[in-house]
Amino acid sequence: MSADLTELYQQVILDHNRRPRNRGKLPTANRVAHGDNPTCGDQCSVYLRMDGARIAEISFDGSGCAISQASASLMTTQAKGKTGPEVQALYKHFHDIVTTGNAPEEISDLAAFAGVHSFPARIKCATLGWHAALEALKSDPLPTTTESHLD
Amino acid sequence: MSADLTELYQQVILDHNRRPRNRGKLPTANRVAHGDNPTCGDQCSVYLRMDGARIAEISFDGSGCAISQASASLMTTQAKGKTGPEVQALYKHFHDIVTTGNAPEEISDLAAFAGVHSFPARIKCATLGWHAALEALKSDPLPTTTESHLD
Amino acid sequence: MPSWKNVRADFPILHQQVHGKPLVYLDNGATAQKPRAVIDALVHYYERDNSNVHRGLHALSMRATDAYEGARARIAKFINAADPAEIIFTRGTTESINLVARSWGQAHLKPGDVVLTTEIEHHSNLVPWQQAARASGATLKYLPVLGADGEGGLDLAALDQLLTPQVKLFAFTHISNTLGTIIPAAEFCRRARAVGAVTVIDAAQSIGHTPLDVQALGADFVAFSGHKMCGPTGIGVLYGRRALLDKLAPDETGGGMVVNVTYEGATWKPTPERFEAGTPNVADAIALGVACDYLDALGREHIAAHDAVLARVAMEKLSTLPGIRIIGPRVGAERSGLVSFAFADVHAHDIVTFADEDGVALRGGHHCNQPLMRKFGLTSTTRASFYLYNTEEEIDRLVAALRRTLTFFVGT
Amino acid sequence: MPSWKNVRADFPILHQQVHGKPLVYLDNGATAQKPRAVIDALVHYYERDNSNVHRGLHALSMRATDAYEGARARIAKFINAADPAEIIFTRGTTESINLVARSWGQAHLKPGDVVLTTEIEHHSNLVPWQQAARASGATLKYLPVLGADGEGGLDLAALDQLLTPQVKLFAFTHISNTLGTIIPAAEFCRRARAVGAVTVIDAAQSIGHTPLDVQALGADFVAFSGHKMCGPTGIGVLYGRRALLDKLAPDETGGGMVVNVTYEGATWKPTPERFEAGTPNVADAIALGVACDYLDALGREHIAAHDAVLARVAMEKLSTLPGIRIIGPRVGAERSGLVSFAFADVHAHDIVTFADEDGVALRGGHHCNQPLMRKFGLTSTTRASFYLYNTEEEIDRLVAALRRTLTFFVGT
Ligand SMILES: Cc1ncc(COP(=O)(O)O)c(C=O)c1O
Ligand SMILES: Cc1ncc(COP(=O)(O)O)c(C=O)c1O
Repeated sequence: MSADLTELYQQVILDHNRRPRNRGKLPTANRVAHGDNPTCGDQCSVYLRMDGARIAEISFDGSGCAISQASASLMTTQAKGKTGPEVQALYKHFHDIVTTGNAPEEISDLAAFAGVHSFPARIKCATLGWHAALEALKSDPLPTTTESHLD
Repeated sequence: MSADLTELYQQVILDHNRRPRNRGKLPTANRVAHGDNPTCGDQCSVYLRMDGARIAEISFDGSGCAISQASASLMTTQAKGKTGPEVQALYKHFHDIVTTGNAPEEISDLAAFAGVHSFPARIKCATLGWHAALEALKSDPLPTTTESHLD
Repeated sequence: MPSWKNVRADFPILHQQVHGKPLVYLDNGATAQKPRAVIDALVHYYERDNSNVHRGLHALSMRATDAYEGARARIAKFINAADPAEIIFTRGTTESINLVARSWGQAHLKPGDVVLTTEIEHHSNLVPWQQAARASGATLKYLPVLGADGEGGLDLAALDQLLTPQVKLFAFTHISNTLGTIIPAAEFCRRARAVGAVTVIDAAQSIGHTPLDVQALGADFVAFSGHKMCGPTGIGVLYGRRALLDKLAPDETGGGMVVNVTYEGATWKPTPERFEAGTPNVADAIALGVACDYLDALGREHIAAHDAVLARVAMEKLSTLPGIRIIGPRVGAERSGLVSFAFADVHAHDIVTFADEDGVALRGGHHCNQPLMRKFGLTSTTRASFYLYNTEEEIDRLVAALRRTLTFFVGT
Repeated sequence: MPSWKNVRADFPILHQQVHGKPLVYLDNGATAQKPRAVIDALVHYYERDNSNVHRGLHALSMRATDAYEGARARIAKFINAADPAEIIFTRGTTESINLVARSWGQAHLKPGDVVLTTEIEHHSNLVPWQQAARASGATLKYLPVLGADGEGGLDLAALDQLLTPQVKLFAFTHISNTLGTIIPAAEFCRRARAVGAVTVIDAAQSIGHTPLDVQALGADFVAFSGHKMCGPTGIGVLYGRRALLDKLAPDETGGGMVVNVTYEGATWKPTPERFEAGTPNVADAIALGVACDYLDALGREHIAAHDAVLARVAMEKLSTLPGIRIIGPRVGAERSGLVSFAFADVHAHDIVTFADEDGVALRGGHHCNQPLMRKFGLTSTTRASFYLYNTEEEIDRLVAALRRTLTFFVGT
């Protein structure tokens, strides 16, 4: 397997792909947004329960390749407990990593995605979940409701 | 001047171009048709006075290159006194001449147009007046009227 | 003269390495590669004859016009059209279908009418009809595909029910770009004609792969793209029966398609000029004519046979992969030279990326077939699509690449 | 790197004989010739990178996509668009204008509205507006041209009267293909904006001949063709301001321009994809980007200066011919690199045929400008149009050919 491919499919990515964290709908969500990758038809929904300015709970749902699934999964673990501006700042780091391949030391978890930069067509896969999360943060709060409206 | 060009612009063609025969509207016409060469914007109207099945008088009007003007002029001299089927037969000869370059002896007047066959883009110029004449022969008789309706 | 013996030598692009491995190009459903003769035709045109067509009387313009109209006649012959004026040059299948959907649709569709299509259409033969139906108030109906994986083909029994006299137009694909299913197009045309419906065949996937005779099919309109039949990008064809084209209003307007223009209005030339506003894609049309020569020299019936062998071999070998789900006709059934498949645990994009590492070019995604994917409970498949230059050894390379990918992701 | 020193060497087609004489190509208003670099770009693409764009993840597809989108960015830079997404690839000027006339026209025009254009438009910037006005019930008005031969340019005083708030769209040419008049496009845009009208500039004749900055012009839409700027046939551009494109509905629909398709309906991608249904003309778009490189290496301001010199020389020399009637700006006035003229006793077609015998390629006819011709009492003119590879010696060849023709027909 080539160095590029090994870089792309790091162990942490494979792990998140096989055992996605925070996957599925969030019954208590008060924010939700949906992202599409029109190029390939991949989809990702992100559910948030905001507690004031902070993300108290987060989950994602959808379908896509290993990169997009692992990225969404890792994103949920990173975003939990953070505020909107904090998630925004994280995304900026993440975007730099997947487009340049350079990962600063302090955000080592996201660094697993540095290999994406050798596969420009996959950048959209890696950012799909993040885009949905940022959209959800910007979205209007859901009316208090039961789970069913999310179907 | 090349042989092709000399062939194309025969003396008889130049003569008909400089001094077109039967040019202008025919006040007594009882048939008229109009032809367009959409490729170049050339136009030709042909006016007939039919006397029974025969063309008693014929004229043409319009604008175009030397080939189209001379051809329409010569056509009027050939068609006069003929019946529809006779003009049709003449046109068949003429079409053969301009597309193949071969002119049978017996129709020597039209043979001046044999040179057109080396200039395929000009075939439409040479046939414009003929098409208008054939259309006029097929057209409905004009209501008896004064000259003015032809303006 | 091309010959089957060294067909691969005719295609310069095939002789390259991708990631250090010889390229195995199995993305022919998306676009075909170009033989040297087609590339040379472009070079020759631009080096010797380039000029605007139709309105010119100088030497270059006459040569360009002759070559352009010669290409039209060549393509008419290629599909056995009765008249070169039935060949309208477009950018490709999509534009051809849009032209019919708009010009024909606007003139003929009204509320209460039905446009019939099928569940297996490419977006390009689906969305334009949704738009035409919406604009006119007509209803769009779909002929269903049978089987959990579309293996049953289109539902011929349902066709009887659906083909009512309300159906004004029936648009269907000749070969499915996702399933590989070959549609009984002549029968569909016959049955459509029986209720007075106009037929539109999307021949994007069939045109370069099998003999196609528009008169034998009895089709009213046929749309195809040059780039899928060894021709250049940016050129395609709408075939239309003369009697229909003669009555059709133009779609785009402008120079070259008018007889007489005043400040008040304009009149139109006859077909085909009426449908070709502006300077046409002269060079690519001419090169498309050369692609016809190329394919006919090899023989389209031989290409179809070659494709069929590769499809059979691929079906057999792919079926041995653990967990594979192949959609479309089953092993042993007739199918065109393409195979779409999915694995529960490995996404198509990861497969395509892994295969690319092995030099194997595949396509992964919804193949412009989202509603069909959704019907099958899929979001994407991986597709291997073959053409005249592919070999059985290349299928072995494909299978090896897939095995390696499966091992990596699933560990089997 | 091209250089002015041996520019002619870059164009293979120029080095041929026509009827035994070296070709003098003076039909650049119809289409320009292609430098070796542009032809090579096509060959390179088909020999190395050919693949379908956007939807592919394998090596060829990524290369093709990068090159295609790179061409879009290159063209954005060429016209100083603010964003590559403002560049929509079309077949050419005619299709670009049709796209605006239909998509924008359908959404915005209603009875009582006025579409303003001018008396000097090419059919391609005239008939689409007639159609849009007819479809919407809007009125089409024409800004007059002044002078018996159009020598006075467009009537700027009338523009004040005509540009009322009822005017929703103002479509005008940048350079007249028949008169050679250069239109004050920036001023027209400014005045149109003052009444809230959207502007459409037909840049077919200017794009390859003079620097063009869409932001400096303040244009809303700009249409042009690749083939008139040293690019291939079959590719052109519609530039649209992002804010307008974002609100514009698609024209053609199909694969590649949709986000989500169901059997019930579809949603659209943002610009530019929304306006590029189907497989695009990848190869020719890429080659158009190379044409931009070529023109910029020579410098468009230098091309404009070169054209201006040839126009001046041609005007001076042609004016000496007995009985010549030159239309458009008078000797000494500013004009682009083309001259249209007529003789009372010799028809344009006969002139073109005679000139062709001398190897000189001219255009004769109405130049897709019938109403303007009629206004001048003409049915056709002969046009000599120059480009970067033409020389003053070629103008002498032109004048000699015309003298010979006059001698033959008129005897002077
Ligand atoms: C001023 C002008 N507008 C529009 C066009 C149409 O361009 P195209 O035929 O490339 O669509 C032309 C060229 O023929 C032109 O000169
Ligand atoms: C069945 C089918 N129809 C239509 C199309 C659209 O063709 P194009 O993109 O060349 O317009 C394609 C190819 O993408 C296809 O496979």
